[in-house]
Amino acid sequence: MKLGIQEVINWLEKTNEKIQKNKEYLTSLDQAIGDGDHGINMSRGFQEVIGKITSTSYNSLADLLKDVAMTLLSKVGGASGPLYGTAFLKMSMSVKGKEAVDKQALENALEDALNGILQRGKAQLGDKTLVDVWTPVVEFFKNHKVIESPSLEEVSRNAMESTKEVMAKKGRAAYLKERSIGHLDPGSVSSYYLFASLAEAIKEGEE
Amino acid sequence: MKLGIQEVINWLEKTNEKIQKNKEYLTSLDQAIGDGDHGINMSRGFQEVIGKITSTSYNSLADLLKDVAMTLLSKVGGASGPLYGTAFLKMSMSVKGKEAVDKQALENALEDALNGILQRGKAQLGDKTLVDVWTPVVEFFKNHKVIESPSLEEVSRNAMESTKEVMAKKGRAAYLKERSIGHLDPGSVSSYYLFASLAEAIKEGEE
Amino acid sequence: MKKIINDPNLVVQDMLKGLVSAYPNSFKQVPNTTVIVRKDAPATGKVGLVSGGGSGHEPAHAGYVGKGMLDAAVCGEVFTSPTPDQVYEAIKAVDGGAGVFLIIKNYTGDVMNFEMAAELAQADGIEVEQVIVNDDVAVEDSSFTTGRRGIAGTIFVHKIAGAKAEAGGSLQDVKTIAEKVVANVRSMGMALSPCTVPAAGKPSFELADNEMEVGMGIHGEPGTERKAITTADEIATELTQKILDDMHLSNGDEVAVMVNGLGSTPEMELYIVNGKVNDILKEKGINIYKTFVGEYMTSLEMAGCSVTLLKLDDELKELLNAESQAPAFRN
Amino acid sequence: MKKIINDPNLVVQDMLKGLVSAYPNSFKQVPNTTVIVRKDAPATGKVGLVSGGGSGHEPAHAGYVGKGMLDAAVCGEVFTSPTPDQVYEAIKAVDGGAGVFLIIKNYTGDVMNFEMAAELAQADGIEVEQVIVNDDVAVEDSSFTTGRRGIAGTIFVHKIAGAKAEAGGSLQDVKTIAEKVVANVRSMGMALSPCTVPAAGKPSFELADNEMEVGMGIHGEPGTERKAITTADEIATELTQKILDDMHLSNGDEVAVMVNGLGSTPEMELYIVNGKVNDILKEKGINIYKTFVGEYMTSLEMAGCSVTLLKLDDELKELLNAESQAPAFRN
Ligand SMILES: Nc1ncnc2c1ncn2[C@@H]1O[C@H](COP(=O)(O)OP(=O)(O)O)[C@@H](O)[C@H]1O
Ligand SMILES: Nc1ncnc2c1ncn2[C@@H]1O[C@H](COP(=O)(O)OP(=O)(O)O)[C@@H](O)[C@H]1O
Ligand SMILES: [Mg+2]
Ligand SMILES: [Mg+2]
Ligand SMILES: [Mg+2]
Ligand SMILES: [Mg+2]
Repeated sequence: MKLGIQEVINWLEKTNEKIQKNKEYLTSLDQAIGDGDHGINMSRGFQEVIGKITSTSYNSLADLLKDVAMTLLSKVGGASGPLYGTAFLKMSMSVKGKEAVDKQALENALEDALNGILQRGKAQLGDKTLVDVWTPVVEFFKNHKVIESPSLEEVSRNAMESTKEVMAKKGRAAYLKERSIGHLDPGSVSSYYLFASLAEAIKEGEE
Repeated sequence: MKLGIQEVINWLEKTNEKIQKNKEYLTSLDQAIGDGDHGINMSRGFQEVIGKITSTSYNSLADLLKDVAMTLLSKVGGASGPLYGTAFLKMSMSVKGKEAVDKQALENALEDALNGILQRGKAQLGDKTLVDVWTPVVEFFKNHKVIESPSLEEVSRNAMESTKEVMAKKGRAAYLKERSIGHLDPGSVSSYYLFASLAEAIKEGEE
Repeated sequence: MKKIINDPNLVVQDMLKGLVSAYPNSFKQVPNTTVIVRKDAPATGKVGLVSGGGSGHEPAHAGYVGKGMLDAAVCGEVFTSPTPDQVYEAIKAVDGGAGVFLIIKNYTGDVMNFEMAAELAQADGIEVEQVIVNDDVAVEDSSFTTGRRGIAGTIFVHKIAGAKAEAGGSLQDVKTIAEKVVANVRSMGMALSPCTVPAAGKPSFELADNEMEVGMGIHGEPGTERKAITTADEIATELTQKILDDMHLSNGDEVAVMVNGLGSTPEMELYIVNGKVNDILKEKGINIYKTFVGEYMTSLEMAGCSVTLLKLDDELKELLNAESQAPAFRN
Repeated sequence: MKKIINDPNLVVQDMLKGLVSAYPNSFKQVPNTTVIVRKDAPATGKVGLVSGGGSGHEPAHAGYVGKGMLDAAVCGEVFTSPTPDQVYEAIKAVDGGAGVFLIIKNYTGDVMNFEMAAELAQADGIEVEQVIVNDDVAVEDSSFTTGRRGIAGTIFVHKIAGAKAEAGGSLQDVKTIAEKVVANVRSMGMALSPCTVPAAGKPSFELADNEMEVGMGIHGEPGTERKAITTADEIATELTQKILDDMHLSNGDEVAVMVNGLGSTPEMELYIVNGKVNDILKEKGINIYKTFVGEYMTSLEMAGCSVTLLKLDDELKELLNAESQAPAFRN
């Protein structure tokens, strides 16, 4: 596996497509247990990301990921903005000096990103936040020598679906306590789109 | 024909019954071309009138009618309060010293009342106000030696119905201009209840 | 009907209780009436200012009672002009020997009830004068009909006449300045949704999801035109243009602007409208001296707004800027 | 969705334009941002106060910018906390050398975005302190979760910390007094109807005709309980009691009361609620020092209200009474 600048752009474009297509779905998930802006926030942010990275030429992966981070930070807002922003900022730092990432470098970058999310948001696994998707994905990378795209997609999908039956302890949904059970966590769904897209980008990169 | 204190109380009680029964109807007429309070206003006012006159004993018709006037003035509000209040005040003044009214005295009282309404409200016949009911009723008294109850009811009903096809020039309905056409004038409907009840009271007084 | 109320027939009484307990140092209620007066009323030697009308327009009119504005507000039933006996009580309560001035919105009911009260007070020897506010350009100004309605522009009459009275103006001075405001103030409104009178229990009119009502009154009366809802910019343009057509303002004239919410329109939307009103006036070279954005004259929970323009001169500017201690208009 | 807007995605931008043009002598907008600052910012030697959050809560927070209250308000997208770069711009714009104080409502997003901005400013050598407001007793105060939300009680923090800064208080003084307000302020709200975020186009939740939502947030988040709608007196009792259960006020204590409308609740209803809140407090021997009834912290066009109690001492009273020139809080 090898992801260079083109492959990362492909990853982000796929993510953007899924987010734009599911903007209303994400918003309706957030209306059920949050404040109904997650789709709007992610759609605005990723649209800007694509605008930025497709109009800039990059020599380094770190620069690309830093632009993604800064765009998300300054355009998404809410809780998800600083979290996704921090995640990409950590990834950018993690890949500094590299022209492309192999499996190990990607694993390190994702782990750094997860740690950034945990530090920034102070959520724990099981709090019904996007941490519940990022954690098993990072685990999956750690436990497998080779990343099979379908498995990555499956792991992130299962993780996303698992947020339905738990009670929220962080984010707005936490105010609902028991009433948050039975609803998917919107941020976990957007994170699922991110990893499902990563799986596709990995697969296409190998073809 | 002779209306004494008992007969006038009977008249007012019948009026009150019709108003209470049609409170929502009057309000919905006023919602169509006014501000939707005519039923509420008339219902509140006449309820107080009945409370007042049934808990007081009267020696004079003028005192009875003055209490009706003052109660309507202080409880109805809006445009209809001062108009009905003025009407009963003028009737009270007109019957001063009388224990009962015959046809001529009633005719004089109603004419004085109409003049009071015209002075206070400055409306003209055809402006789509309760003047459009009071005017033909007073005319009817003037043109007939004997008042037949069914005819009185019919005259006032036709007059009330005639307000439907005219354009309002006074009252809130006037703001609607052409759009006021096709709706009954609420104050004309409450005035119709007053005269239909008068017709009944006259008939019962003769039985 | 969804409302935070107790008995729908007692909303005015309940409201007055909450109002007086909110401002115990500023307000008192004349016992057994629906009249709110300044705690220090009557102010000896000062012209007493009385306004009022149906309830449901809060903060109008009790919110404008205070030093520099009204001395009393008479609160009728919801959307129903108060009765003469109540207005009469208000006049008596604020008469400090210099006469009492009535600010009446031009509705048949208000005019008749206030005039009957004035007759009662005059019979007692109290000098009473009045002004009738008719700022709503939605309605044709014809002497054959009831004429124009009084809407949000009334607040400027309260403010300016109130400042004149506070400054020691005579009853005639107050009347003169009030008439000047009325001559120079114009408003126009629109609604996106109706309101429900508590005792009626159902909305005053119905509007489809894509419709708006232009030129409606502040009592749930239907407007002059019903049409498809447009953008904030188009709405602002339509309301402002209708006013300008009637006012003949020229390059260099100065105005006060009021963008008034009718009850349930978010302040955000009022500011959006204000942005466009501003553009239109600037483009015409009209100077905006002061802007008021907020809920000044409402219609229960109606959604919609009105725009008011007041043409100013030095005298009006000074009085507009004078101190006011009324809860709903602090200067 | 019926709204007086232009492009649903540009409502914040359009609002800011109308806001700045309404108060050209008091406000300026930091170019290319959604930051509103006092015209005279930065005030040399004065601690600069910055608050903000998602838009849709107007007059919060830009309406509280002015002498005696905030120096800047950062306006995020509707119900979405503003981004760190915007908050950073606000901090820089109001830094007069005495440090900058951030008033943050306790939402994960606000806390993270403001803290990232603080880190950026601190890297520039600007001293930054903050307080997190969490007055909403609907939510359990647990350290395992996000904790309580910040709602209408935030206005008292703006007012009192603003007065302290205006009086020349140091950054630490301002922080100390702000924390004192937070420790002594509690709120609780309820809604009768949801609101619609313009860019979402549909209501945030649905309520049947006979239902109300108790303990909901100010962003259209569902509340803690949904039940049959009751009377104003019962609603006032429930909200007040929930606050009192958490506050331990005793006979003779003094409080400020705020009855806040969420957007489309007529002022009449707010006063009805206030009447009952007043009765409850009086019955318990709690003295009401000052009452605020109106729209202070809204949720677009949501129908409903919140009650806030602030326990006062002499220091808080003096600061509460100090001058304020903010458009939405004149003192
Ligand atoms: N403390 C946290 N740590 C990690 N993720 C969080 C945290 N708080 C919220 N989130 C995530 O953010 C998502 C909500 O994002 P969004 O709706 O854009 O922001 P907001 O909640 O401010 O409206 C939640 O679904 C959740 O996955
Ligand atoms: N100037 C007037 N002269 C005579 N009747 C009038 C006048 N104005 C209004 N009315 C009558 O009053 C009725 C409305 O009464 P009501 O609804 O109680 O008062 P308001 O119009 O103040 O709400 C109208 O239907 C009309 O018949
Ligand atoms: Mg959200
Ligand atoms: Mg009516
Ligand atoms: Mg009426
Ligand atoms: Mg949000």
